[in-house]
Amino acid sequence: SAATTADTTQAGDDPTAGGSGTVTVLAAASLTAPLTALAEQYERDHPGVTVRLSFGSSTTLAQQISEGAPADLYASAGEAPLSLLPPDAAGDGGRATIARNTVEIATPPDNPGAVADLRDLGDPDLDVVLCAATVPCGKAADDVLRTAGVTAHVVSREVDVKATLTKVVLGEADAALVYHSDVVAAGGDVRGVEIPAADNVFLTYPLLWFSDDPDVVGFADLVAGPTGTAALEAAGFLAP
Amino acid sequence: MTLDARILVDRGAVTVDVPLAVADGSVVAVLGPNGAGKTTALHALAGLVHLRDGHVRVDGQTWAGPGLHLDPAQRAVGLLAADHLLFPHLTARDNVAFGPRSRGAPRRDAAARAERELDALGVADLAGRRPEALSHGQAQRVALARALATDPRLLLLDEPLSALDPAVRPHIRATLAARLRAYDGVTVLVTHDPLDALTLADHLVFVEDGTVVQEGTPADVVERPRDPYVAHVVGLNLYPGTTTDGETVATPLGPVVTAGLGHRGRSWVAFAPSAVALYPDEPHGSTRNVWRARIATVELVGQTARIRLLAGVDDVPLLAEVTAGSVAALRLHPGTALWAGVKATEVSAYPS
Amino acid sequence: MTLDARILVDRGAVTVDVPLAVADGSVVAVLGPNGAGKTTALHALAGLVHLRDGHVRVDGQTWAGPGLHLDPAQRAVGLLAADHLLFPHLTARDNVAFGPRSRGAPRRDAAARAERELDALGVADLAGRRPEALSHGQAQRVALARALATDPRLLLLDEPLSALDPAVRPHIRATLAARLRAYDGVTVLVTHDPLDALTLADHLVFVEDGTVVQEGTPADVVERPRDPYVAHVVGLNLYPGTTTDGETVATPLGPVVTAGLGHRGRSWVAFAPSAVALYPDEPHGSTRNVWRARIATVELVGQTARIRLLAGVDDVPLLAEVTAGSVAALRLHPGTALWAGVKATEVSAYPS
Amino acid sequence: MTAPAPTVATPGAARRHPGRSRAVLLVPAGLGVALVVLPLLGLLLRTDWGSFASNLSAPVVWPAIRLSLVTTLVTVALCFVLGTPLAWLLSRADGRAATWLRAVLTVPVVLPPVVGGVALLMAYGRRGVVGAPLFEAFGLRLPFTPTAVVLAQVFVSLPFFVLAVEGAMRAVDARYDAVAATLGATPLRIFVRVALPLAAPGIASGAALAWARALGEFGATITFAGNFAGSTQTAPLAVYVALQNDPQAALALSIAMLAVSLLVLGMLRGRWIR
Amino acid sequence: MTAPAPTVATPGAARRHPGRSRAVLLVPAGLGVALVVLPLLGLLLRTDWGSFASNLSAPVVWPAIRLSLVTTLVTVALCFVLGTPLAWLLSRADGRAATWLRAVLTVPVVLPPVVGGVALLMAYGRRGVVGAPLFEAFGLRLPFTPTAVVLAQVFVSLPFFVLAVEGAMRAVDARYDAVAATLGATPLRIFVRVALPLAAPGIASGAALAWARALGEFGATITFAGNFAGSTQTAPLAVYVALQNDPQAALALSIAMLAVSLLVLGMLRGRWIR
Ligand SMILES: Nc1ncnc2c1ncn2[C@@H]1O[C@H](COP(=O)(O)OP(=O)(O)OP(=O)(O)O)[C@@H](O)[C@H]1O
Ligand SMILES: Nc1ncnc2c1ncn2[C@@H]1O[C@H](COP(=O)(O)OP(=O)(O)OP(=O)(O)O)[C@@H](O)[C@H]1O
Ligand SMILES: [Mg+2]
Ligand SMILES: [Mg+2]
Repeated sequence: SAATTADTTQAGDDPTAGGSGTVTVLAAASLTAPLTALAEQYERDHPGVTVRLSFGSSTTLAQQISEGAPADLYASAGEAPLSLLPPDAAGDGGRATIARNTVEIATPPDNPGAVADLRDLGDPDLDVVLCAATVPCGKAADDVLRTAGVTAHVVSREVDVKATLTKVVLGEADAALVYHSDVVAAGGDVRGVEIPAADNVFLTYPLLWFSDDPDVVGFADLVAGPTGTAALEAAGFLAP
Repeated sequence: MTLDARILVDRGAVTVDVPLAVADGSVVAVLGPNGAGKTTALHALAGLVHLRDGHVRVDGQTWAGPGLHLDPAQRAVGLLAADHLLFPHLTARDNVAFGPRSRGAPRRDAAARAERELDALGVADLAGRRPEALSHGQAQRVALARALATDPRLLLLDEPLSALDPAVRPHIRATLAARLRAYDGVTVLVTHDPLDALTLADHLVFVEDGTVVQEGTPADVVERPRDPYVAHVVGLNLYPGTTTDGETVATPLGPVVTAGLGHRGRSWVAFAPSAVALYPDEPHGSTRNVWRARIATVELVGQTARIRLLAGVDDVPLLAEVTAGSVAALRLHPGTALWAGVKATEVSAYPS
Repeated sequence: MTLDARILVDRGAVTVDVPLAVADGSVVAVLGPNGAGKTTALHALAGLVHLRDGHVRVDGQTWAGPGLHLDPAQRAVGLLAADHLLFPHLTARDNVAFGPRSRGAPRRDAAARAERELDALGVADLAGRRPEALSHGQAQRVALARALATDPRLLLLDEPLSALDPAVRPHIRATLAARLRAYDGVTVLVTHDPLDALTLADHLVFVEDGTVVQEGTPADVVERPRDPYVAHVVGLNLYPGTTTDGETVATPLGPVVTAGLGHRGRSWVAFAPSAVALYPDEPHGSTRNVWRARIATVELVGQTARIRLLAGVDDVPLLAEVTAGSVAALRLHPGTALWAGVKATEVSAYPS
Repeated sequence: MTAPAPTVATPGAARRHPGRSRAVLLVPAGLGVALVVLPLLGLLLRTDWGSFASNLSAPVVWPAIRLSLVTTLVTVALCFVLGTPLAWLLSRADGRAATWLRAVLTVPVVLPPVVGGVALLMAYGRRGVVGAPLFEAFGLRLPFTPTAVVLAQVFVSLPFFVLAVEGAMRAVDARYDAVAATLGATPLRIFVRVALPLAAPGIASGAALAWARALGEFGATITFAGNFAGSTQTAPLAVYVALQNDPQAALALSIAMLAVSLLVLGMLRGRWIR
Repeated sequence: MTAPAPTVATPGAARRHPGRSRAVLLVPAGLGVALVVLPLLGLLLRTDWGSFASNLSAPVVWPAIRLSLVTTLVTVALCFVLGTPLAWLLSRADGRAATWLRAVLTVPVVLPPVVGGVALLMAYGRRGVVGAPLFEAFGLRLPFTPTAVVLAQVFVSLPFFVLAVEGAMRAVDARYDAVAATLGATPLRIFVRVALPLAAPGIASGAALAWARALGEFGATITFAGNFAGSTQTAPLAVYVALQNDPQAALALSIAMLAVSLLVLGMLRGRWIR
């Protein structure tokens, strides 16, 4: 288990303990479904090992790590939050890219605005919501729109993807730019309208681990390996 | 404007059951020992307490009855509660003006009215003060002014003069008497002071343990008390007894010879404390009623002394009033054994 | 155990300035008109009000003085406030036991003590009730029990008997008198009732407008009032005047012939209301002091009547006391013009 | 009636340990203060004061703070207008209905803020229970407008206001109501002239609490009103957005918010709220 | 003293419009209730009741609710122990210091919860002002433990508790303190035997408010304590996680939370809190 944490006397329930058989993973909220499944699989395959997962905003997680949070692995949405990590965070660990994501237009299931492609977002009768410019999905949306030369009729810049998606799910907005994986996760609540690869941009999901503990490396290998890629693809992510 | 009520309220151990029938412009005084139910009756009239049974009718209009209970605001009563309850955030003037304003008077009229009411009770100079800056007696006068300022159809006063100093009390009492005489509503007054009751009321109601023990005009009550508490309040010695000859009544004190009462059977015997004469030795004169007695307490009140005695074979309480001078002359002090006498002509007796 | 205090407090328009020096086991009664500063003085002794100047020393120990103010809890006083302030969440028993418990008594002792105190004041049967279920007079007795239960070094009673009914009042007064006699602390008693003051106190202090106008033993005060308010309270007619011959004193009422006073200059003239005789026509007898008078009010109190007159050329107030019978016989009612007379032997005069 | 035997007096017993007794209270009170103050201190210590001024001069900062001040002011006013009568009626009601109403009013406090925002959308959104008819009849749309910000803030603050004021009004002696009623005052007059002034300190406290809660409101606002600089981006939203890529800027903005609220509360409390 | 001339009586004037006057109060009160209740109704109407039960049977649900109940209970107990003495001292203090202390205590309410979490990390984190010495001396680490959940909840709830209780205690007539003092009671005894029982209804309300606030707490918890299922994932955090890929499950969980809190508050209020 985690060699970065000093004491090994505690075990069991306490996720802060670096006790034998516990792997602590801090991961971006959008990875909830695939990582939960992978963790269960790893625990099944390695009896006695517990994988503890904490999902949150990538930036918050990075901040927690820099404040001394006990983390063995960190999976972020995008590269930007990594800048918040302390320079020495990587320690004895390593890093891999586990997935990519691509931007997609989400509309309510009945698509009341009859959105067919990016150019429709400029229609002043349509209400479009995007993520805030400071979060990865907002940056990506801005890039996509700039590339396509479209000035969308934006009514709100939401603080995260879920808030953006909620507006579409509840019919407040006619369209939003979100990630493909979010459209997949929302199931039948939204309809996705794909954006041609030429106009599109990609977000990468780096995975960092901070120790050379066999279980930590083992779990990292599982996630970065073919099983992980398959699980992530099932959740709507693209292979790295 | 008449009040016709029967107040039936349960109060823990006590059940208050007081019928009241009062005619236009009359003042009824309700008296009785602590815990008798006087305040309860008043609050029931005001609508602050719900009746278990009975009714309250004013001018033929029913305020409370079976299944009916008008709220205080719908009753047009003026209530002076025993703990005066002045609004702490309003000045004395605004407290008094609150009633007229609530009943629709313009601001200036209400303020003028308040000033007049306060002036009549001698507290005009306190008009601008908050209740917290008033003394006990001052607050009581302001509260009285507030109750009077609404011209209510039913004015309810709970011990309105209890905190006043003895010098100002007669003035306030006289002012209040004049107001109540000029007023055509009904006033119900609760008091412990017989002087208030006798001066202000047309009718007295004595309540004990929730029930009426005697009622009548002040003159009637003063002359013929029919209850030990009433006798105490009006300042008479009172004993129950029976007579077979219409002249001598057998009482707990012993046989009492009276001026004659033309009645046989159960009777009351009453005489004033000032009619009781005290003798160091057994007297042999015209006084027909003489008992052995022992002094329990001596109270000097100004120029007179009130002597509480235990008299007769059974140590029955007896009150005597003598001059302060005789206390010294006869060396009266607790424990002294002596003789007490009352002339037959001073004793009044009447059927019970 | 002695109290030595000079209380100097500003209260809006009134500056209270009352010196008090009381010896072991004594009871001082403070009397005075509403708003005189009695309650203020009491609260200053308890530590609820800060002194502007002066001091409070008990047994040589300073409780308050320049730059010093002990909190109430540090003073070992027992206070009965005018609005009794029983703890609403505690039963009568627990209210009374609160003091002993606070001073370290075991629970059972405190409860037993409370029962005894309540019993002594005739409210033992109410021990289990909350204050909200007590009548006014019952609550006052419980509050008195609570103040007595702490055995304080300084017992402060603000109108302790004002809400009691007239029948129970003498008993409570006697009980209190016995308690205070047995007690070696100092008691300061504020009251409006002269009977309370005369029965309970060794020393009377009359306060008016914040300052002491007269003080002395009850006998001294009753005999020689030196202030109109004091005279009113002890029930005497009092007039200031000057004499040049030591016999006749020139007063606002007119010249008053006295029994002689061996003094020249400013004097007081006093006589009892019962010494005033009323005549429908000008009397020509031995009575040397006779004035024209007009009746202002007539008050019947039990068997006697109190007649307030305006007498002399300047309509000076004069109080007369006659029997109820003479009211009818002389047809006395407000407005009646008549003559009032006082025998010179009934008039006492003394230097002012 | 028997005179109770005087028991042994224990003069001075009261003076035993007033100091120690006070300490028993001071220790937990001090701990409570520390618990709240230490994190604030931590915030101050870790702030990069060098770049503080430049962080505060970012173009989004002032519009956000202005919007926050305006909307929270409106929110407090609405809380007062809607909440005070409600609190009064509750304080004088005793039935089971009042009990449950009180509980229902507490529920928005429990709701995780984001869920609160979703609930608001479901009620007042374009397809909401109330919002759909409004939109169809008048073309009126609440989300993404400053009105929505106010609505979200009222939704989260009103319960605090009502519950605080209800407590204060219940503490007002009901006998004053009764006296006012016997003097002929209508319920409205009793409310305005008796209950309001007597509960004034409690109302002021409740308003301070509601204002603070509205000022810090984040989750319901972002979900219901969106986040558009200048029209719906309040200070907490600006903080959150900044937190995503420049934590120091976010800290600076938070500290500015705290300073503003501390000043407002300190000054108002000193003067009116006590 | 002159007797005032009797003015014309206006009998029955009081009876003019008691009904209309009450309506003037009922309308805003009703609006206030509607504002709070409509969104809750919206939530209920839009919930997929078909899958409600299955949504609630997810394995994370019960541990989350249990953790929420346990930690909020501890939080309320801590609020009571630390907050009541603090509220009492504040309610009896009058100086400028008390004024500012009151304002400082209101500040955590203003802080956006996520920033509150950051502040907590900065104070009690391994590198925090208090946390660092604690860690070095005892190897004690607070963040990411159930203790941290409680700490975060106390940080956000204590201000509400203290301010509500202070209001209630200020409403307790100070003359009762004085009477108790003259009877020889020490400050501690006055607090325990007089102030506490007399302020009991206010304390109960404050506790209900603090409990509700703690139960809904999200931002500070996820930042300071993390989001570990079973040890720091409280119900609102579970709602957040569910929201990521199954909004209906999130709604179901929220409604379960509301039902639990409504029941607890309704029952307790009916019995003790009024
Ligand atoms: N809420 C209550 N619950 C139970 N008993 C009560 C309640 N209120 C009053 N009582 C009792 O009812 C009786 C009547 O009380 P009330 O206040 O009417 O007496 P009162 O005649 O006004 O006495 P006082 O002269 O002392 O003011 C008393 O014995 C009192 O103890
Ligand atoms: N807080 C205050 N501010 C200003 N004036 C006050 C304040 N409290 C009392 N007073 C005034 O001080 C004077 C003394 O009040 P105090 O209560 O001591 O009178 P008292 O002698 O007890 O009268 P009472 O017999 O009516 O109880 C009164 O004139 C009163 O109006
Ligand atoms: Mg009474
Ligand atoms: Mg007084």
